[in-house]
Parts: sequence; C-alpha cells; structure tokens
Amino acid sequence: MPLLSVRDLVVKFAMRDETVTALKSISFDVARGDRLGIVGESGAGKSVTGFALLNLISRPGFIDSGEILFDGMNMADMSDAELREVRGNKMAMIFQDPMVTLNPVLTIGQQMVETLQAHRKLSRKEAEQIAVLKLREVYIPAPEERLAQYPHELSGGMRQRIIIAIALLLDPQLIIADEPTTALDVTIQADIMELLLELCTTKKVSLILITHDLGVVSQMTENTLVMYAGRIIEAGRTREIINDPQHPYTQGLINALPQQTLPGERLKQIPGNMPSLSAAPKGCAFNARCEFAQDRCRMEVPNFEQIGPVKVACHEVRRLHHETHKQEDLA
Amino acid sequence: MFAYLMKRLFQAIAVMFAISLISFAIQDNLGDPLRELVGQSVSEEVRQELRDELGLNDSFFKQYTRFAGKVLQGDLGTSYFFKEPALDVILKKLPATLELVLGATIIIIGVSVPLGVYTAIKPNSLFSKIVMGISIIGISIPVFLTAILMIFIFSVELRWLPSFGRGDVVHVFGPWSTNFATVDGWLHILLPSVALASIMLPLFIRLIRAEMMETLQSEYVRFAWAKGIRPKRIWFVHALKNTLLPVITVGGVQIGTMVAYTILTETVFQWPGMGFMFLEAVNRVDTPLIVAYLIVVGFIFVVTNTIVDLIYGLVNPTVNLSRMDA
Amino acid sequence: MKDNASNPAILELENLSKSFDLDKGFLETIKFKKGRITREKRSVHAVNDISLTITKGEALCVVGESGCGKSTVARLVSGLLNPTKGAIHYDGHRIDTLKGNALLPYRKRMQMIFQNPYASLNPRMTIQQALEEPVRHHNPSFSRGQIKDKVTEVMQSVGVDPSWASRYPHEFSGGQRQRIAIARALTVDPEFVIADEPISALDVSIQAQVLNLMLEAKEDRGLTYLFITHDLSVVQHFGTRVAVLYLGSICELADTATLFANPKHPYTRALLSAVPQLSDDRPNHIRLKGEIPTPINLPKGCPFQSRCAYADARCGTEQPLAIEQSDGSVVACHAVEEGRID
Amino acid sequence: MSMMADHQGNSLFARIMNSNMAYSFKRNPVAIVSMAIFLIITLAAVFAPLIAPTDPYDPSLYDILDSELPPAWTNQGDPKFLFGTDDQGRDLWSAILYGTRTSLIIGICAVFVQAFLGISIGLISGYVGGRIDNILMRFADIQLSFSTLMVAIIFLAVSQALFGSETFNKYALFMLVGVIGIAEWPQYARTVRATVLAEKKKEYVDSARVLGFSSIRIMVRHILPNSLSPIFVISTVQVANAIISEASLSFLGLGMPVSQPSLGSLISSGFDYIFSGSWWITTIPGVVLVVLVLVINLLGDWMRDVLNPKLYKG
Repeated sequence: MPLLSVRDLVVKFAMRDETVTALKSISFDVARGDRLGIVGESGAGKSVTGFALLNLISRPGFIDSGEILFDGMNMADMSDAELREVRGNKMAMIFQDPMVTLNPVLTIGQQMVETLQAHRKLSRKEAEQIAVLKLREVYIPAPEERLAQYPHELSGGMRQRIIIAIALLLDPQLIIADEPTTALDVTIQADIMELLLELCTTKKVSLILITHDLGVVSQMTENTLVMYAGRIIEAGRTREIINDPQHPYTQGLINALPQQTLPGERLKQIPGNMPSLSAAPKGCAFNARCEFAQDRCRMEVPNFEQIGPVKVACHEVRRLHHETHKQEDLA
Repeated sequence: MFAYLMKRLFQAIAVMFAISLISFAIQDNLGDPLRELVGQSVSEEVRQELRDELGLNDSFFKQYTRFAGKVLQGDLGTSYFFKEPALDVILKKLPATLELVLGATIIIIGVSVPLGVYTAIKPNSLFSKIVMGISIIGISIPVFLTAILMIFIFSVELRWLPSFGRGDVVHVFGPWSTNFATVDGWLHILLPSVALASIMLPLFIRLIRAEMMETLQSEYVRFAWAKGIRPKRIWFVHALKNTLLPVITVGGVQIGTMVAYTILTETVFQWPGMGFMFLEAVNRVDTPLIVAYLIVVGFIFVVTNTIVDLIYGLVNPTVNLSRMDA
Repeated sequence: MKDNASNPAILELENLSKSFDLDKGFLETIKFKKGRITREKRSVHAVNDISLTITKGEALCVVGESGCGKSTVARLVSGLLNPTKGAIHYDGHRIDTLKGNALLPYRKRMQMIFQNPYASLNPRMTIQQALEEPVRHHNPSFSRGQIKDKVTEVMQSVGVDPSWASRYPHEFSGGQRQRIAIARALTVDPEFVIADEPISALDVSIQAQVLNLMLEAKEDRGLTYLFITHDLSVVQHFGTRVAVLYLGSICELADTATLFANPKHPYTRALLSAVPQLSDDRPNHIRLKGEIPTPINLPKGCPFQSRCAYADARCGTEQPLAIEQSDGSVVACHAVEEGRID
Repeated sequence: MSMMADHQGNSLFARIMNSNMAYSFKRNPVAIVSMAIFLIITLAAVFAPLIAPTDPYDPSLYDILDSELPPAWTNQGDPKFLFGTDDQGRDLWSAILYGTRTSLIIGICAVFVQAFLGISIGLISGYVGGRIDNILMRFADIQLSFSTLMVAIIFLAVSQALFGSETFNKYALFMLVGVIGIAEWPQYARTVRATVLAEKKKEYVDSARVLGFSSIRIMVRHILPNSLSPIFVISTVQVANAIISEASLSFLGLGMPVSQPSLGSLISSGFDYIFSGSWWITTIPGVVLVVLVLVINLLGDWMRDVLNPKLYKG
C-alpha cells in the first residue's frame, strides 16, 4: 500500500460571483521513501495540491470531493482534532518564503518547542534538547544560541534550514516542500536542496517537492507529475519525463529552457498563456497553445492513460509517439 | 534604541515648548490682568506704572521666559474665580477625570479584545454580525448623545442609576479621592464611564478585528496550522501577539485623546472633573485656569504618547533588538 | 574584446560607487554600545568602484545574487540613482551630472525594462495612453496621426494586437504586460536598453517568449543591452559578455563562452556549479561557507574572503585588482593572480 | 493565482464605477438603503427653505406660547407642528430641516478643507521625502495625538472668550469649518503619503522617470490617480466624523448658536428639558443626526469593501 494515495481530488474556490475549480480530479500515489516532484507554472494548481494534502485549504477554497488516503486514513474527511494529529507530526510542510513563514514575535525555541509539545508529552527542557538536535542535523551553527533568537535576526537561508528542522522535529513520514528555494539565492538554493535530499534519503522520509524548476526536479526526485490548469497531464519516472517527454506541454516546457538552444538562437517557445481557471477552454486545456491540436482536443478532455513508461493525458500522444520514433529511425 | 529614546524625549520637549508658547499667547491676549487686580476706577497713569511693575511692557521674549520659568516651578497663576493657585484647582479636579478615563479604559480593553478576537475568528457567525452591526451604530452616535440617552433610560425612566456628580468619594491621599471605594461611588461612575467608552469601544473592536483577520491570513499562521498547533494557541499566542502591536500604537494614542471626550461626558453628567471645570472657566473668562488646563492636558498627552512609543519599542522584538545590536 | 575597434564604446562606467546611508540625521548616528555612547555612521555599500565598458551591439549581462548591487548598477546607469563616486559616460558625454531637460536627449537613446510587469505599467492608463505618452513627450512636433502610427508600429513589433490598445493592463497576462512594457521602452527608438531582471517574474514558457522578443529587437533595431539577471542559463543564452558581481564589486568579467567554459574566480565557479541541470549526473556542487555578508561596513580586502576556500592572509588585507588573463577575461582574485588556483 | 488577477480591479475609477462598483452596489441592500436615506436627507436639507413650514431663523415667526408642544402624533400634539416645538415655541420640523442643512454644509465643507490641505501635504511629503517629509509627518502625528476635538474645543473656547459670543456667533459657521478642517488634515495627509510611498516604489513610477517625465507630471498624472481609492474611503468616514465633531462642539456651546441651530445645538437646547419630560426636543434631532451619520458610515464601509484599498497605518 502506498503511503499516500490521492483519488479524484477536486478543490474549488468559491469566488464572489462563481465557483472555480482549481483541481479538476487529480489522482496520484506516493510510495514510502519516494521523492515526487510536482511541476507546473503558476496557476497550474501545484501549490493548491500541496495544501490540499494537509487539508489546509483556506477559505474561500474547499475540498469538493475525492480522497486523500494517507497511511490508510482519509485526510479529506477527518475531524479537526484528527487532522492536527497528522499535521506537523506524520506529514510536515515546508513553505515557500522563509522570510514570512516564522512568527516574528516568537523565538525560534518557542516555535520549535510548541510543535513538539503539540504532539508529544514533553517538558520544555526535553523539547529544547530535541530542538537542538534537529538544528544540528540541518547544520545550523551554535544551535543552543539560536533557540533564544527571533527570526529577524537570521538570514533567509538560515530560516529555511530552521523551517526544515521544524518539519523534521517529529520524524514525519512525508514532507511536502512548496517551492522551498524559490525565494533564495542560487548558491543557497543548492545547499538547501542538497540538505533536503540528504535528510530524505538517510531518514527514508517521503518527499513531495513542488516547484516550477525542471532542473530541481531532475536532481531531487524519482517521480514527477506535470500539472497544467488544474490537471495532471503527465506522470512517471523523472528521468523518463525529462529525457523523453510525451505531452506536448511537457515537451514545450523543456524545450523552452535556454540550455536547450544554442546561445543567441531563438528559443523554442510555447505560444500564448495558460488559461485562467475561470476561463478554461472546452476539451484539453492546452489545445489553444498546442501545435498538434485536433478537433477532438477542442471537444473532449483527454483521458489520463499509460503510454509507454509514463502516464499522459493527450489525445494525440499515441500518434505523436509513433511519429517521433519513426523520425528517429529514419535519422 | 538610544536614538529612538532620545528622539522621543526630544519630541516631547519640543511639543511642551509649543504648548507653552500657545498658552503664553493666550494668557497675553485673553483678558486684562489689571482689570482683575485693580478694577475700572484707576487712572491711565497708574495703570502704566502698574504695567511696568508687572513687566507687561517687557519684550515678548522676556515675558515668555518669565512665564516659562514660573510654569517650570509649578506656578500657573491664580484663578480669578477660585482665588486659588490654578494648579491646585486643577489637581483637585484631576482625580475625577483620571478615574473616569480609567473606568472607560478598563471597559474598552475588557470588552474590545474578546469581541475583536471573536469576530475575527468567526467572522460569519450571527453573533459577530450583531457585534459588527452594533459597533457601526456605536461609531455613529456622538458621545454626548449616548450619555443623554443613558441618562434618559437609566436615570429618568428606570431610575436605576444616578445621573450626575461623583456621589460618595473616599479620600485617598493629597488631593486624590476615589470613586472606587464605595457602592455609591461605583454607581455614579458607571454611566459616565460607559458613555465615555462608547465612542472608542467600536473603534477598538473594529481595529482589533481588522488586524487580527490580517494576521490570521499570514503565512506564519498558516505554518502554525501545518505544524498541528491547537487553535487556541494559534489564536491567542501566534495571532493575538502580532495583532496587539499595531493596536498598542493606535490604541495608546486613542486613550490619550479620551481626555478630550471627558469634556463632553463631564458636561452631560455634571462630573466635577477638569473638563467640566474648563468649560466653566471659559464661560467666566478665567484665563489662568484656561492656561493651566491647557498645560496640564498637554502634559498628559505628551506623557501618554511618549510612554506608548516606548512600550511599543520594548514589546516589538524587531524594533527593539535591531536597534540594540546596531 | 578591448581592441574591438569597429564597435565603439557606448557606455563607460568609471570607478562607480553607490552607498546608502542607514543612519540619517545626527541622532541616529549616536549608538549606545557596551556602556559607552559612540558615534557611528553606517551605510550600505551597494556598488563599489565598478569600471565597465559596453560597446555598441553587445549584450552585457550582470549576474549576481540578491544584494550584490546588480540592480543598483542598472538604476545608476538609467539615472534613477545618483552615484556617490565615479562617473558615467554615454557616447563620450558625462551623463551622471546632468539634470532635467539636459538629460532628455539621453533618455530618448537609453531606455529601461523592469522586473515586475504587474507594477511597471500604470494601472489607470490604457495601453494606448501608456504608449502615446512617451512618444508625445519626446516628439512634441508629432501630429496625432504620427503618434498613432508610432504606437501601432511598436505594438505590432512586440506581438501585441493593436486592437487591444484601449484595454487596461490588468486585462493582460504577465507575459503580455512585459511585451507592452518593452513596447513602451521602444516607442522612443532607443539604441541602448537596460533590462533589470526582465523575465524573472515570468513563467518558464513565457520567459522564452520574452527572451525571443528581446533578441529580435536586438537584431532588428541594433540594440545594445545591459541585462541584469540572477539566472545563469539565461546569461549563457542571451549575453555576449558577463560581469559577475559580488557584494558590489566585479569579480570576473569575460566573454560568455569563455566564462562558461573556463570560470576562474572561485565565486564564479561556485555560482556555475549551483545551477540545477536537467542531466541526471549528480551535481558536483561547490559548497560555500557561510552566507553572503551584509553590505554594511564591508570587510577590508577581498569581499569574497569570508566564504572563499582559497582565502589567505593577503585576501584579508588587500583588495584584489582586476587583472586581464590570457584568454581576455578580467578577474579580481589574489589566488588566481598568484596561480594558487589551477 | 490567475483567477485573482481578474479581480484586482486596478482600472480607471470611472471604469470601476461602471462595472465593479455599480455591480456590487446593486447586490448590496444595505448600501442601497443607506444611499436612499442619505439622498432623502440631503435633498430635504438642500430644499429646506421650500419644505419647511416656517423660517426657524426668524424669531418673529414663533410664539413663546407654543413652547414645548409635543409632536403631532401624541395626545397634546398640535397638528401644526409635526415634531412639536422647542422651548421657544419654534417649529421643530423646520428647525431640524435647517439644522441638517447646517450640519451637512459644515461637514462637507470641513472635509473639503481637510482634503485640500491633507492631499497637498501628503503628496509633497510622500514624493519629496527626506527632511521635509520627516517634519511634516512629526507635526501630523503630534496634531493627531491631541485629537481633533481637543484642538477644536480649545481654539473655539479661546476665540469665544477673545471675541465675545456675539461676534463669535456671527462667524461660527466659518470657524467650525475652519477648525474641523484644519484639525483633521493629518488623517488625509497620512493616508495620502502612505499611498504615495507605496506607489512611488512601484516600477511604473521608475519607468516614467526613465522616460524623462517631470516630477509634477508623475505626481499628478501617475501617482495621484492610483491613490484615489483610499481617499474616497476616508472621505466618507471623515464627513461622518466632521458632522459628529460639529454636533459635539455645538452641544458644548462652542458651535452654532441656538438662533441658527445645527443638529448639535438643537440637541443641546433640548437637553435641559429632558428631565421635565420634553424628550422630543433632544430625541428627534438626535435620531436624525445618528441616522445621517450611520448611513454615511455604512456607505463608507461598503466602499471600503469594494475598493479594498490597503489602508496604511502609521
């Protein structure tokens, strides 16, 4: 049984005049110890997915239907007390911007101790000892002194390490990291990613890494989901998806990277924009930007099905799959 | 921190200086001290002599320094009406006003924090909607009208509570006598305090609610939920602590401005405080008393504001520490 | 690249420095430390003694991490900030001392594109108004028709349908807004464009669109770019030359191909190794000690010393000079100079 | 999120008027009712000379024998006097119509004074910055901390003592407009300054500077239009506050004289008779005042919700 199994998850946002669907029935599994990347552009629904897993969608959003089976229990219809039991304890989350994730008026120690005490019967002393241990694990220098410091006294990279330490406090089975390095510099980003990878492998913690950066996914994860306009459009082994993307969008995303073109040449761009959730077109959401789109793509939403080593939601992919292989043979 | 402290202190002194200038200008222009001293029957020559003697013909600067020197020694002149030092008159009235402000402050803090927090946490509940509805009506009723309304209901119609005066007060020390020692005193201070609180209370509820709702939207509160922290701790430790910082700055100043509203409540309830006295002094053109009131009230404002600023500097770790280690 | 006689210098930065005072006024400079009252004036040294020459037709990229002063460089060149020290020459004329109308002719030749397309267009102006305004301002003699024609022309050249001109910015997506912002800069027909992180607020697929558009404009209009970015893969693709900035100083300046093939400065090496690659080989990422120090009260000597694996006593006392290497790159590093690094 | 982008509503004010604002107005019964009541009161005030049965400013028109008559619907009521009469036998209905007119004039004019002073100072302070900004804002802070009411009471009390009540009464209207206007400018100045500072940081202002536009053009053409939402929102609240301030001052006898009453002075004149059972002299103008202020506040709340400006603190 996988650690996490999401089935037909639908998340909606009740806006002032209409209800928009942010997640349009997504399903995926995360095995124990697996590292899964969720890739997509802003508005694709990847962050919403992350928060939905913790059942932490805030108003006006709500989980409309579907199951989030975590360790056999459905997060989608747990009571608040049961949810609290899971959050921070079995399933922890790392947020995007370390500058605003820690409470500015509480010390690092207070914020770590409260997390431990929320889930275990511990004295403050005992809790602080564990906190120091975890700070050491994330390579924070002089961890004992950090406990008395306030967040604003620390740099962004340091804060993100502390947030990772908080996520690790109760040895969770799953960590959801929502763009954990987007707000950080390149060199710091590399450090944090390395740390995260090291901790997940040594502690056998499952990781869901939400990011827009294909390079990060490529180096951090074993499996990948590509999301577009609230749907998963491609899923499979990360290597397969990076080396041989099937969905035209995934292909476009990878080909659009500057590394894929010679310096000074035109990049292979995807035309147009991702449709907003309230204005999604009929059929495949990508049809307006897809060079292979047929009438069928403008009429019906493609099924999400296994094609070769990956699962893809595209009407044309089977045909395209054959054609590209034929071309390769000819070449 | 040092610069912060010095700045506040410097500002307080500058404001007091401005107030003293204004007070002096008023004293200089309002009423004729000679008339109070000698009456109408004295000849112009004698008047001039007296003017010279009193230094009324000195340069503005000289007169002002004399005035300021006296003020610093606590000499604010003698009230024409009471024939007593103006400062003594005011100090006798001060406790009544301060107790009124204290009563109102207790009501405001005691009611606004729980209501503000509750309406922020449960914005869609019926109770919250009722509270918000009442609060906007509260903002729309001027304080004197609330006072009149309450007198009409509780004193005239129901005859439950007294409508004027302080009732039985107990002498504490110096000029201080208190309302809080007798039942009668409590009954007397109840209506005026509530009336005085009525103007600020809705503002405070709305302020706390708005700040709290903003804080509840923040990433760190979301992170606290993700850590599995109990709601009570999130609301009262994570959110409330951050909510109170801006509330202290706005709120502290508002409590100071309540002194102005005491003039209204004291007038309606005939409360023997400074505000009531001030209006009487204005009607009697009792210049020294007017000037003394100005200086004392200005001093109260400056002191509360400075204290509020300093408290904010101490409570807020970002202000305090970043300046400290800088 | 220095002997590029056919391409004359268009912009020269000469020992340019910019610092911002942190303690304003007398009172703030007084500190209470260890029981003693001291006076101390702190400033942020955003840009320190930078000299650069940009020749016509090139795309000079300035890379660095947050706080390295790269945006300050852009703002100094565009005249949004005044340098504390040093001079800026444009086409042989000193421009940093010019004010108001004297600067106007250079404003026309030199334009800027900003990072955030959601903030760089006035939300209360239609696209037509936003594009007409600079045309009219810089060409007072133009007739209504000429202005309209100009606007239509630039809109077409950036791929925005001229029939959308009456719409407001919020009706467009981020990518489209950035196109419009580019169009606005192009309305005055500049020859030199400063681009401050023009694509970092955009999604990957949109980044490619905007980058292509900028490349097109470069070819069609013969533009010269000063391109500020933190994204090295963009630099590799877009830049002809690269200046790597650290704590307000240039540590390495080289042709793009040279820099990527053979980075010399230890910081450049660490930076390049930190970029996540698509390939599956584990990154051989050079880990730097500590974090970027604040640019307040800079250390003596090399700004990079606190994080550098090669730092020695000399690095702690003496600021390295920019020295030209055999392959034409310019590196400011004692270790490179002494041959301590291969 | 992309769906948010559609709701950001950052377009020309007229556009909001046409779409968002009008739309939400139509869907908000509280706003509709408030607006209707406000319009009725305003129209009644504007056309007071036409509606009022008598001229309350003319003492020859009322008779002391008619004094303290209760409203027409009560037992002792006289149908000639809809809301009864005051202590001098003046028709309360006419007095209220004229009083509302006075209150509204003072409220709105005072807000114009505030807005003019506050917006100019706020714009300069925010755009120029530096030492000028520092001094102006310190000044605003100090003035705010003393509260409008205190400043107004002291100013009016001293002028009353200085000029004597006859001269004072003659110019009371202008004095009230002036003092409420001047005492409250910091509210505008702070809001405008904070908005300007926030807008100034945005890149469209940098962009305008790089394009070589003049400071005045940038301030008026670019920054000011983007600072309008908070100005609209506080303007409603300020009108309500000014009306309350005026009423409070008149109640203390430092405002409009009883011979040319505002709502506040009417309430004040009735206060002495409330214990003798003549409740209507105070209560009816009181209700009118509260309803007027309440609908303005409700409209302000609605506007705040719709325009949703970031109202800056401190």
